[in-house]
Amino acid sequence: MGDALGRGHPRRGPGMTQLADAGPAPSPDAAPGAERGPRRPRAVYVLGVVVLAILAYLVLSPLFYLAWRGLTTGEGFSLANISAAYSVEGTPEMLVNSFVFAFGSAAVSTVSGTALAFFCVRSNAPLKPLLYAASIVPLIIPGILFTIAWVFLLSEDVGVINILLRSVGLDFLQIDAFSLLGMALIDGMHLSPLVFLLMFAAFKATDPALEESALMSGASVPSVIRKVTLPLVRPALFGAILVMVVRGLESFETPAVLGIPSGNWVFTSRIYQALHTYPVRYDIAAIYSISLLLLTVAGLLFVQRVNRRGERFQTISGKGFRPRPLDLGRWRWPVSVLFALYFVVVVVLPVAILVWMSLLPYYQTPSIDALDTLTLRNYERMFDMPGVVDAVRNSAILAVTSATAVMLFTSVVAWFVLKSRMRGARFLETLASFPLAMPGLVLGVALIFIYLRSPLPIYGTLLILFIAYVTRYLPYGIRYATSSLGQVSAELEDSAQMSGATWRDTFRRVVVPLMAPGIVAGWVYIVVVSVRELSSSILLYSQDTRVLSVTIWELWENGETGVLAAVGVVMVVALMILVGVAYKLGARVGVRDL
Amino acid sequence: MLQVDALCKAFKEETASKHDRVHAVDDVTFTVEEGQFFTLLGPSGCGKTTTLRCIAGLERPDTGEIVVDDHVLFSHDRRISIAANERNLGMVFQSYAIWPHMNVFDNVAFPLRVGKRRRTPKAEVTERVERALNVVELGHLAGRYATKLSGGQQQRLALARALVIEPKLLLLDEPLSNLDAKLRESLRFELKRLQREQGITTVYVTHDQSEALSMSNAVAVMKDGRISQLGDPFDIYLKPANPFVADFVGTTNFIDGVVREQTPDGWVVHTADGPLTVAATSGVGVGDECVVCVRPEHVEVLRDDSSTGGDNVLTGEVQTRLFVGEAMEYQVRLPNSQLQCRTPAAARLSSGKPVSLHLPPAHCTALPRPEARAGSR
Amino acid sequence: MLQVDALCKAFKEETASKHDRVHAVDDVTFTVEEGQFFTLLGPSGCGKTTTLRCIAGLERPDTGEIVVDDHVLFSHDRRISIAANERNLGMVFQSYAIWPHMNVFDNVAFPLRVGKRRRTPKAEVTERVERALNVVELGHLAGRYATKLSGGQQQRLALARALVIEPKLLLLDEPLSNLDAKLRESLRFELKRLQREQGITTVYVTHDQSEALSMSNAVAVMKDGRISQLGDPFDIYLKPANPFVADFVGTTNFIDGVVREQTPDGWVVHTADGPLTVAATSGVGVGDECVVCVRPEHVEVLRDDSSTGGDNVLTGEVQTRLFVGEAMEYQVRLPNSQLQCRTPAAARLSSGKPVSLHLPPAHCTALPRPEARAGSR
Amino acid sequence: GSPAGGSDETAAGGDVCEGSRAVELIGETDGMDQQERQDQLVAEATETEGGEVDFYTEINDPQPVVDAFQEQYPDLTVNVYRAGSEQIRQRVLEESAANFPGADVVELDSLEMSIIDENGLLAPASSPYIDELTDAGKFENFTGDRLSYIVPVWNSGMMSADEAPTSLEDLADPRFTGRLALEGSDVFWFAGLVKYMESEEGKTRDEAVQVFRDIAANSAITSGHTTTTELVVAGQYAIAANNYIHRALELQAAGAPLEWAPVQIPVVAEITGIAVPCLSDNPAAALLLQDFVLSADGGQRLFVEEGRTPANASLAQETLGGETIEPIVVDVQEIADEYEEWATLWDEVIRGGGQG
Ligand SMILES: Nc1ncnc2c1ncn2[C@@H]1O[C@H](COP(=O)(O)OP(=O)(O)OP(=O)(O)O)[C@@H](O)[C@H]1O
Ligand SMILES: Nc1ncnc2c1ncn2[C@@H]1O[C@H](COP(=O)(O)OP(=O)(O)OP(=O)(O)O)[C@@H](O)[C@H]1O
Ligand SMILES: [Mg+2]
Ligand SMILES: [Mg+2]
Repeated sequence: MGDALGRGHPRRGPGMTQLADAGPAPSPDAAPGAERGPRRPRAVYVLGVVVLAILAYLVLSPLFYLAWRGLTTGEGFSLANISAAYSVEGTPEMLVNSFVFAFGSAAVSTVSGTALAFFCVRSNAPLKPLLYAASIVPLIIPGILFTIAWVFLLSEDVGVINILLRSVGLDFLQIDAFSLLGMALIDGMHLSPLVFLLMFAAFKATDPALEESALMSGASVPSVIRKVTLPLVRPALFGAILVMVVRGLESFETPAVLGIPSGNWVFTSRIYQALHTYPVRYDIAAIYSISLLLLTVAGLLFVQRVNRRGERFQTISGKGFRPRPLDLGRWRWPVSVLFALYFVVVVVLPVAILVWMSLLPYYQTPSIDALDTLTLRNYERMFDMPGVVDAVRNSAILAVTSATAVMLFTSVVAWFVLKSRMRGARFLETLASFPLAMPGLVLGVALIFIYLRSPLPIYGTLLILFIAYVTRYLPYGIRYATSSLGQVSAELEDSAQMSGATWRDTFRRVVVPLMAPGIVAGWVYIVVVSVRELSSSILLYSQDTRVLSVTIWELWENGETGVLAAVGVVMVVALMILVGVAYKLGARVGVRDL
Repeated sequence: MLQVDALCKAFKEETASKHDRVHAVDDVTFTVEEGQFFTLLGPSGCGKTTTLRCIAGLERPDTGEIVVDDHVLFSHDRRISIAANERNLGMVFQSYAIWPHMNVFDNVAFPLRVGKRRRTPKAEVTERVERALNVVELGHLAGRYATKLSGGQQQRLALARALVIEPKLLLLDEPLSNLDAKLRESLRFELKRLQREQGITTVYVTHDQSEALSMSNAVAVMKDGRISQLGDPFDIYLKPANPFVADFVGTTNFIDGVVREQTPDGWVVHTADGPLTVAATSGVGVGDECVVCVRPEHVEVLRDDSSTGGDNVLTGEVQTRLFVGEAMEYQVRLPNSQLQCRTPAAARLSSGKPVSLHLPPAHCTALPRPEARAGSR
Repeated sequence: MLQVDALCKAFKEETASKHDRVHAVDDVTFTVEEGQFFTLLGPSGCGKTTTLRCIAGLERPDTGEIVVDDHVLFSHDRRISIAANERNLGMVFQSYAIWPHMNVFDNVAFPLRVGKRRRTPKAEVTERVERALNVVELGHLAGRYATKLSGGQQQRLALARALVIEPKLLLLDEPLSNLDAKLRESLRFELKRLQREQGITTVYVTHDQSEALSMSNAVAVMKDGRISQLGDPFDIYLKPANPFVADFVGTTNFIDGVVREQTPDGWVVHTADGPLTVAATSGVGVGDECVVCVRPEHVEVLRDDSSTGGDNVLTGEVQTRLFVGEAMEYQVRLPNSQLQCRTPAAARLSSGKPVSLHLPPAHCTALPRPEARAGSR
Repeated sequence: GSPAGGSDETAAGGDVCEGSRAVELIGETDGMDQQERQDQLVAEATETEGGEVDFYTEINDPQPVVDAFQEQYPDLTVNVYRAGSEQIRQRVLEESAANFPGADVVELDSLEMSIIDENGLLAPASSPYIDELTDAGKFENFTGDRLSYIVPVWNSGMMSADEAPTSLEDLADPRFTGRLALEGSDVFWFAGLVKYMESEEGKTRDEAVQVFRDIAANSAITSGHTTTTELVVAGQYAIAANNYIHRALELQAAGAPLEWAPVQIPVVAEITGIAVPCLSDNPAAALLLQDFVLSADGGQRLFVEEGRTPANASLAQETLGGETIEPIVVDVQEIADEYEEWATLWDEVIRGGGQG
């Protein structure tokens, strides 16, 4: 240090020593690249390394296992599995179907989720609470129930909606659930809450002045939305689309229930089959998920590329930022009617079917006769079931802790990705997105593999489930975190620094509160989906760590659809309350609405 | 052209008691004639921006009426409220509100690519945008992203975007506050030219008195949401209706006194520092308490060694001096008060020097004494 | 106290050719003494903000060195770069950068609740915040959310936040641009007081010449990233080093001419409108082409009916007049040029009137003729 | 070594069972009389083992069995892990590969069980109750404890009994077009029936498969037995070719308009097996539990009460609602060995279907 300062520099006052104590001034010949920016004191580097280590551990360990399984046969490394996976008859059609389905359902969920979020956050549309409910409820209904409920609503013969449409002579509006269109529609509606929550956070951060100035330029409300509002939330939007497409490619509840009967085989029905056949073809499943992984990475690179000029999306500024709804003018009522309709279709009908199912000993098409058989037995059964209390408790603990952990962790990761200006920080985002392509079952197997060999007593405890959930939901967390942090203008952090705030102060008191809408939305999403998480839970739970989703699965396996529907109804009610509370609390943290 | 009638707008205040309301605009009424340049002037937080936003249709007034060219844009009683994008007004936002996801050119071209102007031919768009950019001297930055502009460049961009529409009514909210004097001047000139050549009516918000006075056909001085005085610049400056306006529009010296008698030359006011003759009064008669107002630049500074005594001459000593470019400002201590005066920069007096001040009666006005002079902001 | 040495900062320009760079700050060097009030003055986009951000540590300079109080904050050669939050400076951002999720009080209290000042006792926080808020006249809005403030109130909030720290070095980026003259004045006064009483050194960015001249101990006039002249306010105003400074710092008339001879009174310059005697020159000798600079307020306007002819008297006619509050500004057309002059408001001349102008030699300066006077911004 | 799981598994293999206490214990107790065996096992379970037993099972509702067992042996506690066959199998394989003593008793589909068996992880089948079971349930290293009969079921509101299929081939009849559902994961059923047709009806493999091709072409392929039966109840399909009999009976009992008549079509019974892994660290308690499940007045009786078909030969008939069903005998081991071929074939068959 001394030589560094001494060399040929006449100015060398008492301050120098002090400076040397302060630290961050490496000698010039020591590590040329080590010191890159004034904004990155060493502590932040340490944190960065810790974050990277945790992330790599969580993500790469199962991934290596996966790759190893995919690329080895009994005899060692081999590409045989790849050809086995892709040489199945009908692969091209399946691929086409898959993409049609994935993009179709992504389109449905993106459009509906974005529209809902926009009108919920940024407009003065009446009936906002309805929109809000409409947006979250489908997330809460267990997937298989949602799909079944929709079969009962939309199937050609017994579908309530189709029967209604026929009776009023609107046959041409019928949509068959058992078709690619129906599949995309139903799956899209089921997944739209994910988009809704993402966009909800993004729209919260839009500076209304930008829309107002577009209005003053004479733009109509639709073109304001198209040319200003949406481009400004592009990172969130593209992120959402990416997640939706990948999810669509790997979702199998809908393709299985609706696709196979109609002959619409999709790619993931193959993974599903590979995983649900005897003996399970983990190797092939692994190949499929590696393909999916490559696709995810490609998609993510694309998203990162379109979003690369981050400052163009920074809308929470420190000057004149004043959140307020946009006056829809004459669009107010038409929009509201449209969304009331959506509400009826996506929330009221499926939930009604759910309630209906829960009140019947077996399913009957709604009719007067059926009313005689109504019974509350299913609810009694539900409360009598042994272990339900424990399962609810475990699920609650896991949901809350893993959602909290994921959101806190991904917020930090997002900060590194977007704000640290560290080289290669983008890679963290890619890394955190990997689990998106990993089927839950495979993740479960990988975790068993790892923790059976770990000296730490993690196997068979809640902790292993916690690790599984955190890993599985990292990709969602990172999307929520990056898209909301991307909208926070850098100068707000600058001004905190100028106030003398350390990194921690800045992060805790400025960054996190400003990201609050995204953090809360992500938290809500993870809480809800982790209550439903089955595919890795079922491998990892044990007597003491039963979770609710296993109970749900058992009910389904046992054909107790009535009780299951009852559970679904109770979940909808309970989680709605939780979500409500979360938002009430969340609203205290961030920028206040007007 | 523009009539604003009994406009009121209050905001909810969410502190302690729930029912507090901030009366941002409180019964504001004014008329702007076709082609006029109308200025809203007032201290920070007095409701200028809110008034402008109400006219623009971005804020929904609580009561009142806004009429442009016989079109009712808003009327509380008649339940009319035209949407902002249908009012066809141009506006510069105080916070600029330029779109970070577009470059400079696209920001300015936007108004020509949407709404009713959607069909503007491409060549015309280019030409008009370039013209607007040149006016604000940003022509060479057309391709740069808006986020990479300096503060002043952003403000000019906001101005260009409003100018490119050439609207009938232009609403400008402190459009030049971040610009240097040279640029301000050339843009003021440009604004005036547009106004004259295209008959654009302008409502201008500024905190800069000299800007307000030099550019406007009419000025409304606002205070706490209300219009304190409305008139042409000369009236506002030379015949302020109340001490608030006198004080706000340029610096003014206030000397407390009582009106003693009316003479052919005007009124005689007795002050603690001696009797003063004033040529004009407003709202005070003989026997009333009053304040005598005189502007610093009207006070003649006589070196004390020259003639002393005489009518309306007070003596004191220089306390501080301030160099403001084209002039020197002095604070002069009188026995019982303090006066500010301004002289050409060349005539330098140093602190502590005794001086005589001549207050020409023609430039002295007696106004009613305000209860509490310091208005809350 | 503050030494800035050979500071350079260029930004990548991402238009067309990839390798374009904007040299926002280009070899800037200056020193600010302890307790001084130093002003950066310059046209929009000249690099003032960037310089300030480099000092603050928010922007990483390409080369150069920044030293405060013998602490090297940044040195490219020595690879030193102290983090912004460890430099212990106060700053007001041109874009305010106030936190929208906090109320007014919390915004100001923030610096006292984080970092090294974290342990400030609660009572002291309250007291200091309230004091800072009162200085900027926002005391009554302490509980209001930052998003609900008017533009000027936001700016004052930003100022209060910087003042509350009472740092050794205060960086102010156009902190008063959205405030009215009264408030500006009282805040300027407050800033001066702080500077004097607490010995705070201030680097002040402004576009307002009179502010720069009246408040500063030293002024650096910047242009295109470089310092064009550095000196005390009198020098800058009265002895500009080049026409750019002369033009920029207050309005100046330029009359093209050639220096013909040196006389005991000064130099004689021949111009198209007649010979002029100037008392001072800078960088030109006999025979050189030059411009004669004279400030509008130094031009004496003589009604044409009074004496004509005489030394340094030009005749012309009034073209336009502009009322700027404490004065009238006239554009006067001469046979071959145009002059601007400023007289007390009371003396009114109407357009078209013939006038004679006296240019006192003492106020005329001959400067080298610039190649292209209109600098790009 | 290679990791556990997957088709290429040849896991830790025989050495797991070598020196295993479970195998030893089975040797010791083999041939003992019932009471003696029970006493020794209880003594060892409570004294040396700690009184716990880990039970991995796919029984729908294991609670009655567990409760009854714990009532009989109050000193023993059963920890249940309930999951699907694949998951149990996978978990057992992974645990064994890591030498982790997880399961003490496993109970899962015989196909999956045979994978575990192939990996040499199971102790020999041993129980005094094996003799009471149907022949179909007897294996070397595990024992069938439950059967799931697969039958066609129709919605009586949409189809009358005289429309009922008269034979397997009859399902291809046009009267079912658009009304018939075929569950698409039933490889075992398919294989069983094809083999049956080959051996009993003298058809060639191709002819037998063609029967299924015709059926598939006439039906909508569904996924999941529960869903399929549910959709028949709801009226989405009039009839489904392959359903679990116990589901139909349950729904019938609840009043659903369901009917089934298996008699004309050969019935395949899926077998669920029970076994004690060599790695078990509570082998005594494990054997007790296994004995309990297999005993007529223990688990077998409870299965009947739950509406499931036990492997106990005499109890089985009680569960079939008065029908007499003689399931066809299927060689589980053989199908397990050839599974991949069967799966591919079946896949191809149903891919020809799709009458949505
Ligand atoms: N991030 C950036 N990328 C590219 N160019 C930039 C960037 N930031 C600033 N510039 C350019 O650098 C120049 C100097 O900018 P700076 O903000 O320092 O100007 P300024 O003197 O503060 O001007 P103003 O008075 O308008 O605020 C400007 O031309 C600006 O457009
Ligand atoms: N949304 C709001 N909620 C509550 N109070 C508000 C809101 N908007 C403005 N105000 C308050 O209303 C008053 C008037 O605000 P306005 O923005 O019109 O002031 P202004 O005259 O433009 O001031 P400036 O010159 O500082 O911009 C201010 O006191 C401000 O704090
Ligand atoms: Mg304002
Ligand atoms: Mg700037």
